[in-house]
Amino acid sequence: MSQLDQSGAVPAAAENAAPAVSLSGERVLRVIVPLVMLAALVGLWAWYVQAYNIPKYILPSPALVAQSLVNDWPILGAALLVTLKITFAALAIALVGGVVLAVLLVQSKWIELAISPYMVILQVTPIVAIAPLILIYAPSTQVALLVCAWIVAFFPVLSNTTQGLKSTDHNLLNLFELYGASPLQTLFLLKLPAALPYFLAGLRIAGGLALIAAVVAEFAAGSAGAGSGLAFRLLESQYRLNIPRLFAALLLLCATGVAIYGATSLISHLMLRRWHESAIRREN
Amino acid sequence: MSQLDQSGAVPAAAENAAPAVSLSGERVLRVIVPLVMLAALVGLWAWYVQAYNIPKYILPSPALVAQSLVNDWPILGAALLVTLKITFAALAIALVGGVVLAVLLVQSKWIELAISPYMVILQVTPIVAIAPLILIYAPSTQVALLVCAWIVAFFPVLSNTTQGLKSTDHNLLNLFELYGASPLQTLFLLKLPAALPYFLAGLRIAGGLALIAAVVAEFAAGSAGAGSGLAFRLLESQYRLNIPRLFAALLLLCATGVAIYGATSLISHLMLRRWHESAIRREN
Amino acid sequence: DEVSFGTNWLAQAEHGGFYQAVADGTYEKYGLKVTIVQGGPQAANRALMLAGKTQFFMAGNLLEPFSAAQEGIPLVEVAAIFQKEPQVLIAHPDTGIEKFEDLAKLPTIFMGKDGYASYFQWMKSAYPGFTDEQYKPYTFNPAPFLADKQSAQQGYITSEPFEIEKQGGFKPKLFLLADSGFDTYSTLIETTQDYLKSNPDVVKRFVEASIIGWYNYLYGDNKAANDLIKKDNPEMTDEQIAFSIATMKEYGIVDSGEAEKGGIGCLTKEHIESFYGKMVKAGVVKAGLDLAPVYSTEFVCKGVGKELKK
Amino acid sequence: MSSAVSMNAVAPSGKPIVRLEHVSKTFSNGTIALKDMSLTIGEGEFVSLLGPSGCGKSTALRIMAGLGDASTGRVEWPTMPHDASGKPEREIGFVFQEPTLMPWATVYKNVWLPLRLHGVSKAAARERVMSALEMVGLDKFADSYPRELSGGMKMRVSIARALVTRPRVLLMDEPFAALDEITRQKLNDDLLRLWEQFGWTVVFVTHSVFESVYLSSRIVVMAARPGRVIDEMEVDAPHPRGVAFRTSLEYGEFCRRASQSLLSAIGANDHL
Amino acid sequence: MSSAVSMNAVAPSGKPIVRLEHVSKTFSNGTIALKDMSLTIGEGEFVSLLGPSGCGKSTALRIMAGLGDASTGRVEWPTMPHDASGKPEREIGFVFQEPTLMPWATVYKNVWLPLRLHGVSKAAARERVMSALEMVGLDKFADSYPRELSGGMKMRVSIARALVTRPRVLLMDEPFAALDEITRQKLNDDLLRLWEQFGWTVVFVTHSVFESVYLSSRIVVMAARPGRVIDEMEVDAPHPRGVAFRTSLEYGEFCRRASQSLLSAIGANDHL
Ligand SMILES: Nc1ncnc2c1ncn2[C@@H]1O[C@H](COP(=O)(O)OP(=O)(O)OP(=O)(O)O)[C@@H](O)[C@H]1O
Ligand SMILES: Nc1ncnc2c1ncn2[C@@H]1O[C@H](COP(=O)(O)OP(=O)(O)OP(=O)(O)O)[C@@H](O)[C@H]1O
Ligand SMILES: [Mg+2]
Ligand SMILES: [Mg+2]
Repeated sequence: MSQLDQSGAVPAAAENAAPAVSLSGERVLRVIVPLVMLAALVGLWAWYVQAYNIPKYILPSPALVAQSLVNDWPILGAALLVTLKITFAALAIALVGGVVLAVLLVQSKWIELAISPYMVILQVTPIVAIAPLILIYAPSTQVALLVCAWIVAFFPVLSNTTQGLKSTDHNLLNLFELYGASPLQTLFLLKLPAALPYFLAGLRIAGGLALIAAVVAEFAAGSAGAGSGLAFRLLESQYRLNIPRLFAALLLLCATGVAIYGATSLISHLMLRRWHESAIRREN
Repeated sequence: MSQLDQSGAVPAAAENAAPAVSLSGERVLRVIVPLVMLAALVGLWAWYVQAYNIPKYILPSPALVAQSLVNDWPILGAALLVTLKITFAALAIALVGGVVLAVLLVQSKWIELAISPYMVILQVTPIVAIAPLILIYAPSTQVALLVCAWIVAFFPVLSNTTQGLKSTDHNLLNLFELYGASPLQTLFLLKLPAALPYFLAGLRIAGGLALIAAVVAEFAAGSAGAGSGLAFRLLESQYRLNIPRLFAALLLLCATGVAIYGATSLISHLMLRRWHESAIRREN
Repeated sequence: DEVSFGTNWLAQAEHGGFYQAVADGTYEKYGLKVTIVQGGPQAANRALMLAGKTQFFMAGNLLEPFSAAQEGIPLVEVAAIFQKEPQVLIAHPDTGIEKFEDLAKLPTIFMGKDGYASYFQWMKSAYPGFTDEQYKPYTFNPAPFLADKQSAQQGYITSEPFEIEKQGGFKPKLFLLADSGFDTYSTLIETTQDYLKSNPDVVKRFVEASIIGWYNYLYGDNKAANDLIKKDNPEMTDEQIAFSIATMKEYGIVDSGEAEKGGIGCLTKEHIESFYGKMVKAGVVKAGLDLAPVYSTEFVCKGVGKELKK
Repeated sequence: MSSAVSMNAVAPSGKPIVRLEHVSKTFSNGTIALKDMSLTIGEGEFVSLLGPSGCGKSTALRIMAGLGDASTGRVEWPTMPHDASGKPEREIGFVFQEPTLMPWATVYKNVWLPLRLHGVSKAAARERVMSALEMVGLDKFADSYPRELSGGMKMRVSIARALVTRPRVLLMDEPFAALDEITRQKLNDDLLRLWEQFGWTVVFVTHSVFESVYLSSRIVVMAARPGRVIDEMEVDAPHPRGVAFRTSLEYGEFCRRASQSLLSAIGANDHL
Repeated sequence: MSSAVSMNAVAPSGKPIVRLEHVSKTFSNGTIALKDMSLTIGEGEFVSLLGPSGCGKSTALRIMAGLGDASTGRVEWPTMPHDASGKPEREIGFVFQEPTLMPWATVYKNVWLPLRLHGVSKAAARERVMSALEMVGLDKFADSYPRELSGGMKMRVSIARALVTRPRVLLMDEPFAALDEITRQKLNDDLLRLWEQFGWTVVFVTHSVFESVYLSSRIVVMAARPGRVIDEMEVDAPHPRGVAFRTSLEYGEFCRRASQSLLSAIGANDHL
């Protein structure tokens, strides 16, 4: 029956050589463009501080910040580690919590009507206002911290995943129904993959938000001293008027945020590149 | 040539009557289910406070909160108004800013590479750390407030709209290219409508976030005293241990959040109900 | 001259003297048109002063100028309105906490981050038994403290004790840090070194008018000032203001120690150096700082306005 | 596959396997897609639904399969086990009019799906998946993603997916419309062979009069506005059919009659 | 529409309007969809591309239209104005193999699209849109959304969209595959009539040998693996064609030859 397969799937090594080269050229550009942009911005910053003679306690020069970053690394590095731990814990529970809730909400219109207002309430309640309650009822500071972080970070995952789950192609739903798929099978084999592009957009939001969550949670419920994270160091520097260190801490926070964003974007690309419009090149 | 149109598009009044009734039955349920849920939760809360004899400075009873809401309405209502103003301003600029940036990012891979890290930086920078800078450079407190609010709320819109814009069907892109559509036409007639479901999920996140943004901005840059919003009232009640009022303020905040969510969901439904899988009933 | 003065919190009795000087025209008499810019949670009034948007700021305690000296920030303190910082630690009664040292026995102390970074470090060095494990963050809501008898919390002597007593229905134990050895000045008038250099005359007038304002507020008719406070902060009650003034007098917050001799606002080199020594010992600030630029005794301890005290 | 009853029943006889009784379908926008349609399909029959575009063939097929409820009327599967909601359980293969593939899954995984849903592991399914793919000529594309396939290839994957479970009943909605004539002819013959071999029941929507005559034991002609059955026609030529049948006079005559019927189905609306 | 040259040129002569020169297309996954394909289409011709499923017909058509660059080789539109990127400007109508409708727009708005992109307002476009819809028999469905249409109806909307601009060149990728034979025949006749009337150039991908013979002035047969042209055939029957032609011996002969060619196109890969 090979009579019916008519197309060559033979990888054409020779023809592929050219695009491969230009692809790696693209890779290089992918690194260079952001670096050039970064250099330009830092240059602008340095120039501004220099030209307008901005005192260092208002806006320190990049050099000063870099120096403070190096000098204070023992303190800041340790704080970064603490913050990172909370961030990833927050991200993990936000993802799990968000997806599980989304699955629940999509099960039925009634559950959605009954529960979603409370999700919104969780989202909009200022942490600082309910931190005392959390502190009172949480068994440990660690738990309180995670509860706070979760409250801050889960909503985008929930909202996006919900929209994604609902956007499943009706024809495919019919197909699954027809073949007697169980609800779980439909969920795992159909709805969740279909929701991936939405979920991944939510993930990119949640990545940064988890970092914010870690900071906010630390403000509201965290520990200080040796075990304290970047948030504490930040406030402390502000309090101590050590503005270069404040900016160094800020810089670390930003770099972490960008790294997380890069990682989530990469994950997103890897998961979609074989099939989703948003990640494949338009070839025809 | 009517010979070719073969299907009846005549609304069948009689046949439709039944579903219409069940639809309005559904409408009633749509109101009842959340109300029942609300009543249950408030009941639980009242019972818990009563049964475990929780002192009112830890968790006031619903009745107390309601009473405080009524008594303090002159103060809280005014504060709510202030917060609402900031919220809607924040939402508006977050939407506009997010969409415009998303459009920009999608224009080219290079712009995306160059700019998106800074968007992330804006997202993850703790407002409290850069509020002084904003206050120094913003021409007025009002502007500073809006800048803060924008920083908090724009990212979900940006991230989602970007993903949505990128998810445009390649075949339709081909079609537009073929008919010589200008980039602007492609944007307005194709990419933006295609991104709608994503954008609307982002909108639902941004709605709540704008409220948070208003609160955070008020903390960081807002004026206090007579012209202050809910955030300030909240902190102040906390500070004064007027916990019933704290909860009343919290309640207002939550109600506002739920109302905004309801409104954005409604908008979302209205914009998608004719064509998108997520909003239409599965009929075949 | 038009100047503005940024406070560190919402209008309250603790700012009374400044409002008094606005209300009764003392500033005007001194040729000043003063605008008071209220602070608030997370307000950035010091940054505004450093950026030249305001001229004076109300500093919380001496640690701030110490930091400024360390970081080379051109601040200068020109008067110390509060001789004692009104910071207290609050404990439940009947739990065996009788002396300040006893606080070390509690498993939990709710403190703000700045408290942790400053006086708690000093407590660890000055008294035995305090440990980092006791620290829990204070979110300006006393509920967690009220819920846990085995805890203490920080407070401002004029506000939290009042509320705790009202809500909790008991009279809490109060330990004024200043009386236990943490003897920083507080509510200092701060300006920038540049401003001081180019407008010494304005600074002098502002300081003296403020001092007179304080005397009048504490010992004279303060109704006009209180009305101004209530206008800026409608939440403020007469009851609270009266309580605050009484407490300030009872604990000698404003008018005690050096102020009794040199007048309100008095700050001295010896006092500052001695407190600096304690803080160095506690590891809160670096040793060997040159403190000379960050304070000036030029405008105070001259007995200005003492005659107004009754 | 086991309980097949008899071979190539040509007549509408045989025990009825599915029965539509006075089925109407009105969509929520008011379109009446079907009105009072009754149809009985016997076990082992090969029935074609023929009718103009938009007359409700797809709707009828979906309702038969239990997808989308009828507005009025009943659908019955007398001999099939039912689940709680009255839908026939398993043993149905369905080819949708559109390929309906999961874009995130390879061709292999798409075809494996119906087996997977019944708990067959990837390895255990290998032989059946590959032989189904081979039948439609796509065994070399097992690892491709749907977007890398041409229109006709996607449709063939969908056909392979319907065949992989060897279902007793096969509902196919224009499965071969996107295929060239040679491929189509081959698949026609394959389908007929399988039908005879396993005693399947097939309901087959097509636009092609020739195809319907070549394949079916019965042709049901539908008209639109509202969708209904206006003619039925038995094709009582013997099986197996082949080139001989396709070039016979008899075949031509059947085609002529079916075309006539179709024409009148369209004409039925002409005056509207 | 204005600069049409002449009527119904049957020969591959006429000034060339589009020329593929040694075009190859390799997709990024390594599939060679086209290899060294050369083809010249003259102004006023009606050329059918015939070939087995997956042989690269759609790919060739898209490359002709300037969608997706060729990996090697050149595409030229000698007589058409070009934009900066070398794509022929406007005046092309394209029917994709899939309906490719905007789901958020009504049928009317979908058909209006090409006019709208050239600045024609909704009201000004009304007459042309409605007459295009009438031609495909969907004028009553102007306010429906695509999801409310049957498969064939969607495809007809897509055809109406391609016709609404009355383009000089029409590229159609299996436009009638989803339509019943009567509708299809009617649209075939409509298309031929328009072609003659306006002197259009049509490139038409189809799976149906009969259709290609009935419509074309030339048939190009392609084979797969890699996609290439293996045969060309002129259908030098006079126009207008009608029932007479379709029942003529000549027609049968053309069909036989085309089928033969298609068969050999498939056979060309048989030994692989
Ligand atoms: N979801 C829907 N909402 C409203 N109307 C619908 C919907 N689906 C189908 N219809 C209408 O129902 C009628 C029958 O549609 P159906 O898809 O069954 O036609 P069909 O016979 O399969 O046509 P084709 O041969 O073109 O596929 C059509 O008029 C169509 O417009
Ligand atoms: N995006 C793509 N990526 C990789 N391969 C592709 C892609 N699109 C098409 N192909 C391959 O290119 C070949 C030709 O595809 P094309 O769509 O041109 O076929 P076709 O002749 O139109 O077939 P059909 O008649 O089935 O529509 C096929 O083998 C297909 O697998
Ligand atoms: Mg159909
Ligand atoms: Mg094709």
